[in-house]
Amino acid sequence: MLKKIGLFHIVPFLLASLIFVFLYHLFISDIIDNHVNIKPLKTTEISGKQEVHAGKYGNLSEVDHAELEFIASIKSKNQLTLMGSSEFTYSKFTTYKYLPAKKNYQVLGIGHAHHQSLSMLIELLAAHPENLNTKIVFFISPDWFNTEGTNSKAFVEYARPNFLNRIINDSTISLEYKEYLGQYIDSRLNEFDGVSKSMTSFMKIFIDNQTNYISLKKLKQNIKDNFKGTISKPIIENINYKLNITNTIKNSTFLNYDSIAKALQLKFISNIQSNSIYVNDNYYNKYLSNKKESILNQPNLKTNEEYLDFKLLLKYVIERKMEASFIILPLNPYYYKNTEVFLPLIDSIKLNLEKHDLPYYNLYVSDTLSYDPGILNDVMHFGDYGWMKVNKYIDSLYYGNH
Amino acid sequence: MGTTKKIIQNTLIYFLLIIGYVYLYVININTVLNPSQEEVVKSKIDFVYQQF
Amino acid sequence: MTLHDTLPFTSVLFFQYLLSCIALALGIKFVFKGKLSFKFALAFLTLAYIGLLFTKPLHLVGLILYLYTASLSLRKFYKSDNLILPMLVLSLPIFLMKTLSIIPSTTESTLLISAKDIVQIAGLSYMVFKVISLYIDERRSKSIISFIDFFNYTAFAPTLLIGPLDRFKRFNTDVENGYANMNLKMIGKGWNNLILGLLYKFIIAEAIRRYVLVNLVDDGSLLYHLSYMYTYLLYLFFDFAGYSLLAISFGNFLGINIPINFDKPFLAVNPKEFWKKWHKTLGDWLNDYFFKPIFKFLTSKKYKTSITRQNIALMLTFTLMGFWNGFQLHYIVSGMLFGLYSVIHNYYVYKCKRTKKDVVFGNMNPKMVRIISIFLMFNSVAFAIYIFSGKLF
Amino acid sequence: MKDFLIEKIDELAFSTVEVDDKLWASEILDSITVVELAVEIENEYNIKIPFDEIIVENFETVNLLINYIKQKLA
Repeated sequence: MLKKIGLFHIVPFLLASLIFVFLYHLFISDIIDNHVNIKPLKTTEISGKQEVHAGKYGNLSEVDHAELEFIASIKSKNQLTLMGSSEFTYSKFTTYKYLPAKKNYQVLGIGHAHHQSLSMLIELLAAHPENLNTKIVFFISPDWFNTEGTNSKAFVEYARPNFLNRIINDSTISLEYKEYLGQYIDSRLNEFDGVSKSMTSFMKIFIDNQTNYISLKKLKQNIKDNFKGTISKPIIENINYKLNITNTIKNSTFLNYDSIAKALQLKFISNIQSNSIYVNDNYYNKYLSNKKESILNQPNLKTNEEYLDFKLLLKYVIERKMEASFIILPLNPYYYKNTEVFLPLIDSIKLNLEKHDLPYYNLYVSDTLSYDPGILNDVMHFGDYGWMKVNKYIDSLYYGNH
Repeated sequence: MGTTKKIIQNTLIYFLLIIGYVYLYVININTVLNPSQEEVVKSKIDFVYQQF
Repeated sequence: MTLHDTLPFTSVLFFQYLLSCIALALGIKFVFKGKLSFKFALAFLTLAYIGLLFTKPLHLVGLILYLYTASLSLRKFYKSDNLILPMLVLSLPIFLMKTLSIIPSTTESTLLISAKDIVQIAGLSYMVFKVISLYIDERRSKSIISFIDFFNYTAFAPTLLIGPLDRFKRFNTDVENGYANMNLKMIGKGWNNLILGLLYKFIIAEAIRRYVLVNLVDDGSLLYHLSYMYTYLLYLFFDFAGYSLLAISFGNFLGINIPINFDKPFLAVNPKEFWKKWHKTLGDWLNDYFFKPIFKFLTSKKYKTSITRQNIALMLTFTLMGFWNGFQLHYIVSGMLFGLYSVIHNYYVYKCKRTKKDVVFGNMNPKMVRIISIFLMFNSVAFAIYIFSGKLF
Repeated sequence: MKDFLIEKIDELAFSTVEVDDKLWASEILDSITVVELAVEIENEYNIKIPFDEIIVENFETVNLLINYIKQKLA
């Protein structure tokens, strides 16, 4: 029996390994040597002048200067950066349009649907040298917590190559964040069309720190390390932004937020023909005519990926002493029949914020009685009335006006 | 005769297993061959942005 | 993170689970001298898989309980020889699952979503087929099958998802033999199957998928569709055959001889031979529990002529196979296409036997005939599998 | 009984067999002809053969088949 195993398995295995090693030295190492020349760490300088003081970018990949304007906005002490998701519409009452237009404040919004905690964290990490004390507002959609965290498509829209390079090369950023990103990339590896060197480096940090079991991944990493350092020690260029920050002059027009808001609310309600759940007709006919109600899944605060992302984001915000505030959006309780299942989550978020004296504006309600019609345009996105309430809050919080 | 054939067959299987494992799961051969390729990574997930 | 998210052979975790199973079983065999009976050890390990790793543990246990209760009650209260009712009762979960899965999502109500969630269980179709064969084979046996035997057979982790479809009698003989079957010979056999299975599924199939299949550019040209057709066939074969080999291999390690599922299918010369080489256990199942009863019924009733009866039964069998894969049009058409191949071949054989000469090839050199047959069969299969893939419609 | 079976097999499968020839392994019978043979036997001896008994174990040789039928008749 032993003879048989030796003959049919051990001998062939050794033979095969020999052939592999032989071929490797014959061809593969040459290919690697020829294609990879070890370069010293190179720093690319990106310089520019800040030009945008209002409006929003859906993501950071669709236009070239979005990346730059984002960093500038974080760097600027006079500009407020808003981070949110699908409530960032083109309405003229959105904060990033309304406050610049009426008060000449500098406000820039970043995000569209699926821009969630992890993406926000990555953007802020990429602006690590610029983000100390920055003024920033986060718009938290409860709906995020019914997703499986940030999806890979949204990830690549915000985790730009320059950003990832910058984070990996910045030794002042705590390894905890890098490891977390590595774990994210590792868990969704199948969803990416290839991996960049910086993504590989994040994964390596995550894998290297795994000590709990004999890991196949670790073994792989060791083999990789033997591949002449091409993968394991990638040459990732450093990115340095040289930005010229510009300012606008505020004007102090008095705005009666409440009366404008009230008018918008009445207009919204009177315009609805199709339903009595306070959803605008377009949206209702397009999405809800077949599905008149929905239920939410109660997020498990111990395992919910989005919640873990959010907690880490919060940790970083605190660590960098940002002048941050948080807007918690409601869900339309006429449509979502069990909005109360989100209360533990909302309470937990509130508690975390209060512990660190971070201001927040909670609009979440768990029943139809306390719901203020018109806050939302549909089932989860701010209407103009809702935006006006937010505008008032932000104006008083950051600019001291009432 | 059968023995030689079996040894050759198993050598081939082990060889393909080793080389396949290294190429498919250990290194990303595309990065080795084209290290200067664009750093932009795309997601394979096609996501329809709902509503907006 | 990966708990309740691990289907058989999809992640490292499953392999770790199987290795622990083998280690544990060997441990009980040698250290505790088999103090715990193999049957219970196996049930415990399977339960551990379902409880810790399977996607929907409660749903699966519910399904098994339903199938067990249904087959017991049928055995007790249903004495007729007509097996249509029992088969319908046992395959009710499949009907529910396949019907619900084709309801378009635009009309989804919360009720429908939860109904879908309840009946969509990975491995359900295979499980139901296993239980039908168990019920039919054992319905007249003297002793009633104990739940633990039933559970071990239906939920055996390596074959849970997509077969091979084992038979109860065969499976249980090995289980009864217990630790004695976990010998060097079986381990050697398992190892041979393991290396081949790993090569097929994780190297060849993965390389085809990664470097060919996903890189094909759909420009709508005939060339694209042809290359997709052949690539997909090869991919499907290596993936599926590799999966089957891995299942067989881990069965071997645990002392269970799971029947072989794929055996050089592309060398088949006709549909009949093809189904003995490609997904053999499903072919056998359909033959034993679907084709035979239908054909026997038609023959007893002397419905039309013999050849018509044969062809009707063949066509029905393969159409059923299509429906079994899913109620989507492409599955059904592909099943009917396979039926058509078998009908054509059957008619050809019938003609040859009748006239005592080869009506198509005449006196051609047998080697040549063989090559042509293999070529024809391969391409017909490629086309039917291409329809199956759902690429065309 | 033997003659009847051999004759029927000849009629259905177009080949003449001996009592101990392996009908299944040598592909003389297949799932089609074996069912047809079973129905012929049912009609001839007035017995019922459930489809799940039309299996190799009962039908592999003419001798086995004779045993099976006798058992059914008893």
